[in-house]
Amino acid sequence: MVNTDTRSDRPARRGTPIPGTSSARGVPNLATRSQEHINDNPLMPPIVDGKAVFDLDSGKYLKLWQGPQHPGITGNMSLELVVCGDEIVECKTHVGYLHRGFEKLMERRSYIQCFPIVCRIAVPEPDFNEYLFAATVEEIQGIEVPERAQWIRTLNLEMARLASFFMWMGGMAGAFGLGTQGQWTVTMRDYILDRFEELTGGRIYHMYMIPGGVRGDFPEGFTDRLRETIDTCEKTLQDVERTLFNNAVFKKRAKGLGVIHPDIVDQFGIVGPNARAAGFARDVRKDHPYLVYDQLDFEVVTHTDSDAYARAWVRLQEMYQSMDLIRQILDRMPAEGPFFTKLPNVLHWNVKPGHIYKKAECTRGEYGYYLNSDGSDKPRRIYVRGPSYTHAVSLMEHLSIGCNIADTAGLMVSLHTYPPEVER
Amino acid sequence: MSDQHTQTQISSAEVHEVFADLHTRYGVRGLEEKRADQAFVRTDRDEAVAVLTHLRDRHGYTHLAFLTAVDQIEEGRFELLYMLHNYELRHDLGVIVEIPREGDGCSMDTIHRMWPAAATYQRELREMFGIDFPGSPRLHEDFALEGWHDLPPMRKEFDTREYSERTYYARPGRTKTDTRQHMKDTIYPSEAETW
Amino acid sequence: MTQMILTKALYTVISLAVITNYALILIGTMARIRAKVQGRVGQPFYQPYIDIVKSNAKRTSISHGVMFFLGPVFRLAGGLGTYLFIPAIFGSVIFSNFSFSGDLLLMMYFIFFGQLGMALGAGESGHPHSAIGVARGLAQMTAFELPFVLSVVALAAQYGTLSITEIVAAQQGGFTHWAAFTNPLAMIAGMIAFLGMSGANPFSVVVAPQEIPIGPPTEMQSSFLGMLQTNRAIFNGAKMVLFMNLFWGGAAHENLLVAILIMVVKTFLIYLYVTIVGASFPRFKTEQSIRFFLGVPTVIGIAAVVLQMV
Amino acid sequence: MATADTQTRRYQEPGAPGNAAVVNPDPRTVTGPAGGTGQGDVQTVDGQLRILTEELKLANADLRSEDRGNFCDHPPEVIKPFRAFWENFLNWARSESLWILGFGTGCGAIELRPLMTSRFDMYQYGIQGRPTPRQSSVFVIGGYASVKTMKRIVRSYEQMQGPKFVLGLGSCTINGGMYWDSYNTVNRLDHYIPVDVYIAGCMPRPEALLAGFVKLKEMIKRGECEGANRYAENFEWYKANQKRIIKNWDMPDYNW
Amino acid sequence: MSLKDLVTPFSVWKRALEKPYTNRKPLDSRPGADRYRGFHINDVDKCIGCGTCESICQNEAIDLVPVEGRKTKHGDSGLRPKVDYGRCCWCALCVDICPTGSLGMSNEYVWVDSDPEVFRYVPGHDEKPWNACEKGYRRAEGYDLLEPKRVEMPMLDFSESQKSFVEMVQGYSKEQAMEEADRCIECGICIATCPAHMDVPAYIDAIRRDDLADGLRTVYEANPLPASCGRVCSHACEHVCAMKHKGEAISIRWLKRYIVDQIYANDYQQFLDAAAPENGRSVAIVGSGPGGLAAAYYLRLIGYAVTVYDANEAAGGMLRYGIPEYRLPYDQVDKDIEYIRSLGVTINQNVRIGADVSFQEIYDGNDAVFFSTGLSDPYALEIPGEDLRGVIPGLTILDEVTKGQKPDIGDSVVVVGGGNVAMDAARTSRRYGAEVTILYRRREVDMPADEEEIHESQGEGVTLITQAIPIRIEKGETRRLKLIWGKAEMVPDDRGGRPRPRLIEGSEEVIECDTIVPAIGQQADYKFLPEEIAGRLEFAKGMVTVNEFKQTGDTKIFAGGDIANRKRDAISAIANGHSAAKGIDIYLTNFAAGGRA
Repeated sequence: MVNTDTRSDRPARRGTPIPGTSSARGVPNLATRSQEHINDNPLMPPIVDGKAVFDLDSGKYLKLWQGPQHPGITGNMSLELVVCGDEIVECKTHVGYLHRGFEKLMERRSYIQCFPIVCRIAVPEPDFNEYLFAATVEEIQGIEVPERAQWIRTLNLEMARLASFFMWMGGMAGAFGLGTQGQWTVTMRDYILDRFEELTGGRIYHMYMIPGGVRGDFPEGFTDRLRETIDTCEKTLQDVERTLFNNAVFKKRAKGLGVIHPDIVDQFGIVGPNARAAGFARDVRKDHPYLVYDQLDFEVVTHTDSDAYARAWVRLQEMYQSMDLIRQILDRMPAEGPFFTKLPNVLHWNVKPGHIYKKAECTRGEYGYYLNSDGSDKPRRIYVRGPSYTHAVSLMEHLSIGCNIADTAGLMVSLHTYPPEVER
Repeated sequence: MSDQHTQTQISSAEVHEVFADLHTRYGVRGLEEKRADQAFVRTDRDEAVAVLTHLRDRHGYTHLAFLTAVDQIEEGRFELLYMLHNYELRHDLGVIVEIPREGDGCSMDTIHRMWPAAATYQRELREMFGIDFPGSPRLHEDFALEGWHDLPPMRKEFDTREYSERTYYARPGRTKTDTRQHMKDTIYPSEAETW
Repeated sequence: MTQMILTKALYTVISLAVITNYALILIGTMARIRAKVQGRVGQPFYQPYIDIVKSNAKRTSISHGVMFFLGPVFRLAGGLGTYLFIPAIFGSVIFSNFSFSGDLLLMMYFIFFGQLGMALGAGESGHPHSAIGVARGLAQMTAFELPFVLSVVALAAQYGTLSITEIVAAQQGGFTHWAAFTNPLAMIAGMIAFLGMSGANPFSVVVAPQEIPIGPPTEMQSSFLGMLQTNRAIFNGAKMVLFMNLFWGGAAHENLLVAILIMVVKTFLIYLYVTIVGASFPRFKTEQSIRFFLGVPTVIGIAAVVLQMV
Repeated sequence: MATADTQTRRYQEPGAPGNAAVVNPDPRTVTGPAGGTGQGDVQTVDGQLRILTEELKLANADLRSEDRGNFCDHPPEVIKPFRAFWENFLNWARSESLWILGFGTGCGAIELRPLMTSRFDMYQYGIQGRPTPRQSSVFVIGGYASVKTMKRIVRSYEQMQGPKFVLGLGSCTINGGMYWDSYNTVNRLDHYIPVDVYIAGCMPRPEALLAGFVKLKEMIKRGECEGANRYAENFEWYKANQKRIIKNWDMPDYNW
Repeated sequence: MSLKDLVTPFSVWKRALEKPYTNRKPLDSRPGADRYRGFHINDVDKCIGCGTCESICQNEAIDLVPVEGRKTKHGDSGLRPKVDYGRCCWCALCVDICPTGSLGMSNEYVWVDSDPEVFRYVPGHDEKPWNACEKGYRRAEGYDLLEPKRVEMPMLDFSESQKSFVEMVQGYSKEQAMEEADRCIECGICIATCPAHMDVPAYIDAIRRDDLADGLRTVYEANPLPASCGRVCSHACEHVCAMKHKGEAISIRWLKRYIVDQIYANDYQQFLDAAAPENGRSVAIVGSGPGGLAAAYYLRLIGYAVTVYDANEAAGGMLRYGIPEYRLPYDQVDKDIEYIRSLGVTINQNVRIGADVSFQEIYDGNDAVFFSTGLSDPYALEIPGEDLRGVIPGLTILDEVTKGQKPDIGDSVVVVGGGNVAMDAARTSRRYGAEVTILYRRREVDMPADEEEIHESQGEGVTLITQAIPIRIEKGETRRLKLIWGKAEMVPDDRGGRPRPRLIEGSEEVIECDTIVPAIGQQADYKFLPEEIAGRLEFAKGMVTVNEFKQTGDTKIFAGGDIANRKRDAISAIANGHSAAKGIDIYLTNFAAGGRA
């Protein structure tokens, strides 16, 4: 029934990468990673029935757990590694340490009661949850959000991206044992959080983009302080760029690490900077402009090396891009206007029946909410599509084969995964 | 704006073309156009994998954004939703497949050979909904839960609050007073209107 | 004779006490300096003392067997041995330790000895991260030993002796006499090897928190850890004094206090050098580290030796 | 769970007010096995009814036979503090050298990061992170604990060397927080491990965390943080509670 | 590995020469932002304990609890929210939704304790360091989860309305009703205040669900005259409505009316409970006003044979004869009454007790008697000239109009009084083309009439003169009558009541008019009671004394309506009828000879 050899008919991919740039280290295609290929490698275990078989008693292999309490793991999750010497021959990602059953909880909460909990789904970058939840509900209900609210939301999302990238940047340096930049960048993130706190009343969980608009306008003098903060951040980021991206040892570690071959990008559902570093100019902000992104000027950042260094570079450029976007937003947004539109009484709000999928470009790529409403006061189903889902589980399991134990942290971080959005 | 992004959005006609193709080949039905860039269709369980393959290989829907299920308990079925995306046309297409909730019928063909990442989704669906995907790797390993032996928690009949109260006791000592009852008790304790 | 032994014992105790306390304060201070580059204030300089007291004040501890217990003991012994056979201050009666009876070879043996002891203890703990850490540590040690040995050989050839005291003695009389300037190639090879020996970035492959938290001492706790912390101070002090003696003219002055001051300044700068490099670079992988040591520093070391031969 | 041979009735009726003492004994006041009244705890083994005594419960009656070995039932010892002055000095050292276990169990980990980096710099207060439980003295429970994490929390807590301290971060540790009705998160942390200080908030700001540490330091100096001994004294009670929620104890046989 | 890559990393040390980022004393120097969502504060005097915060909280972190020293009263449940910080997630939705705006959040955020039980408190009541905190989160201007404005009721234009007796209030459409119903926050504060304790939130919810049958059922549980009440109820509920603290109260009355308007009388039977079969006992009811009808309805519903005796041609009492048609059309009164009649209640019209049939006869012939005869004797102005022709009591005018007679009022009318009867009389007169002036002794705010009545009467061109005390009536020169009145000043009441008017000596003014309508209240007429029975009853200030089951001194006799309660409105009478029905049932079932028990 399924015709597997269809590649010749497949339409050309947009933004196809420059050929010959993928590294020799990358496992080219899942299809070619066949039994023979693996069995050729004496380090690799024999494969029986499509599964690797390890004789742990042989002394050749060692089972090694990284996480959940492990400084190299991006949060509360764990990797079950089977290593041969220093080389990883099998990796299983274990998640669920943070599973709170959000999707279930939302099914027994009214729509307004879902609003405070969605932001907890991705802790370091909660705003995309807020926005997408609000946007799906608004779209199903047919609520028009005032223009100023749209600008404020865009600003919020870009600030969130910037803050999240800052934390990631520190993590990237830290994954290779360099703590200095991490100390700076987390502080920069903190400065942005200060602005968030001023604007939204919350530091980590902003709970600001409520269906219908936002919960408050700018406080007095906010834009000036935000500009100042962005200037400070930019200066520090330049320092980080100079000392990290021109760092001999960092380059040695990151270049050639965890190459994602362009062919597997779609097979593994890879999105965001991970895909852009593989040469795909895909960005939801451009492809499906939401909020006011169609009124902002920016270019999609791409790279072709597709290794940890390329991904870090893409993210670095996107941080500058975010700063630029924040400045653009501050310059162009309407000076005043309503920021909230009337909702039905939220205490007994029955959202119209229907279903919709909305997505936005978070730091890790396509973040999406699927809302299925049956016309009652509670959602029938909300599905949260976090990009970490595929990146942290199947992609990580795929990429780590053949890596050094020492590289797992760097590889993991370079994929930029947040476990809470995997398990929700 | 860069010129690579000045491509036109998919037109409704193109969506209809894809739909017509799927309809004649596989009897796909129920086209719902939500937005210019998003539509949903429904297909039968037996045709689903063929439809997905066809979409991926002939129509450029190469990206599986997610796979999930919606519990339509009243109708005794799950709706599996395969959300596909076409980067060429910038179009989302949700393929909905209905399967029975109970018994042997609560299973679906695996698509991990088409999208290796789908294995994870299928593991989660088995754990959270109890949907079987024969042949999917590591299907019966724990995913988010560990040592779970109650109903699959995302099924509608599973009551999370009841489970929580039964399992993880809340801190005692809280009292609450019903406003209406309290006002009745203090303002009109013995009047005869509440029969 | 008895009196002589007692006097020597007293001197040793004093010398040990001074170096231990000095190294503890130095470690605390260096943590503050590292904090500075990270834009923060950092821990109090006396924090290492509290940490040691705290570790020893733990009420419970777990031992994984005799070797587990002996590991830190060996390590401490290695540290003491290293220190006690180098003259901390050249010409001082109190601080010359047992330098009369030790030479470079013995001292190198002690450096190894501690590592090996630790390897045994850590291996006994049964924790895979300990084992991996040990493997990495030994592998890297083998690698950095090579440039180190080469530079030592160059020095020995230059001065015609293996005795540290004599090497220091030969460097007296102005900084131009220091081996650093008379034999710069040996100094460079030696100082690069010293980076590896200190276990700071980019050669921190042994503890490597993001990779194998935290390597060999993973299972070490309570008083075992206390012992390791004490040793860390002594061993660090010993290494710095050693390199000061080898390349930087040692510390010597007729006034003991001035001599101590010289030692303090020199060792501080040596440690600062490690810190400066450590805060600027990430960590190599083990094989990268090995390749590194077997590359440029070894070549320089060989050059130094060859230069002496010629 | 696939209890092939053992069917156990729930041995405590939840929430029933008559059972309040069973459900919620204050670990600080309870001595001896406080887990249950003994009545109503019945199991069948191969169809034979059996009263489930406290010993049976502790003997992992709830667990699959192959899982029982994974469970440490050996109660820790209660270790009495030294005499006044000496203990005060040690307590001072303990309070000024707090090593946090680097285990971000929940959202709370996100605010530990600013705390341990330059903006708030916890090192200046003698606090630092430690990647192994063996060396750590403070366990910061970052909010909600899912059952899967709870298992690791218990393991890590037991691996820590006493005296050890627990900071409960955020509402979730106090009474379940916003996940009070989730099927996968515990509501009361003090049911499973002893907690020294709670910090209200969701998320608590780093300053609130610092305040928690300040409070913890004061308490340690006053000798009030005897969580490890409390755990040892009420070991059966804690174990019974842990076993009630954690059904799968299978873990790799080293640290985590 | 270029040289640059080896050298540039060292530039991190540049940072070492700069000021550290570290905040040395963050606890002191970093207060929460001005809008920070910290710990809750509550202005407990402003708070009414409506519990909306409790219902929006997704964490169930808020409990309403009684607090010391706070009494329950109308419009204030006396409960206050208690927050559990073991649950709270600081989303501040409770602050956003709080209708009174009493709830807020301070920007304080530090609370650490070793005892997990302490993290619960009643904001504003329990002593907390942040109680006086000025900063912190408040609902922003321009953001509101609740709609403060009610849906405007379509009304006849004043120019139109003053011409005819067509009902002025036109009623909500479905969309309007649903929109208005949507505003309700379901706090239920109103239930206590409604004399009949109708379950207002429940029937408003039924409107939202568009399940009007259910709404009707709910309404009939406490009020068998909804078509009438939905128009003329004094809506005490709306005065205590929590939404009133935010803006306008929910239009509870109009929503009730909406339910009834949407259902044909013929359909009532299929939605409402049928009457139980007769149980062999009978109850006589004297007076077919709201009290009597309510009692009749509930007694019939549970199986009593009910006979109503009424002196007028048509049932309804004051609903029909005291309220003009433009406010309450007669077909609406009929709708209510016909349904009650359809359950098997016998209503004997044109029967005057004491004249056509003796009270004793009724008393002896039934197991119990409920009387609710209302206030029929108008108070006199007690000023000279009151007996002149052209002085017509307000009630008389309304009565005549109902009976289809054109009242003899001439071209100009002066109404004395500030109650609803005064307004009705004035506006009725206006509809007959008269120039109308209302004289009232106190200020406008003191007027007992409904606000909208006052507003509408002025809209229809009625002149209102306040603080005017009539002094005497004389024969007029150009007109039939001349009213001399004096200006009043308000003096504080020594006993703490509302300020009292005092005549300013020498401030006499004159109005000439054709008719003077005194409408300053009425009193009861007990002449129909035989002396022997009257002797057993107790009276106080013209009212029959009854217990809470509306039982009088004679165990068989129950009384209600205006003669037994001070509120003197339809809904109170209905409530009395309801209570009496319950009392009669309890009495007959358990205590009367031959009782079923």
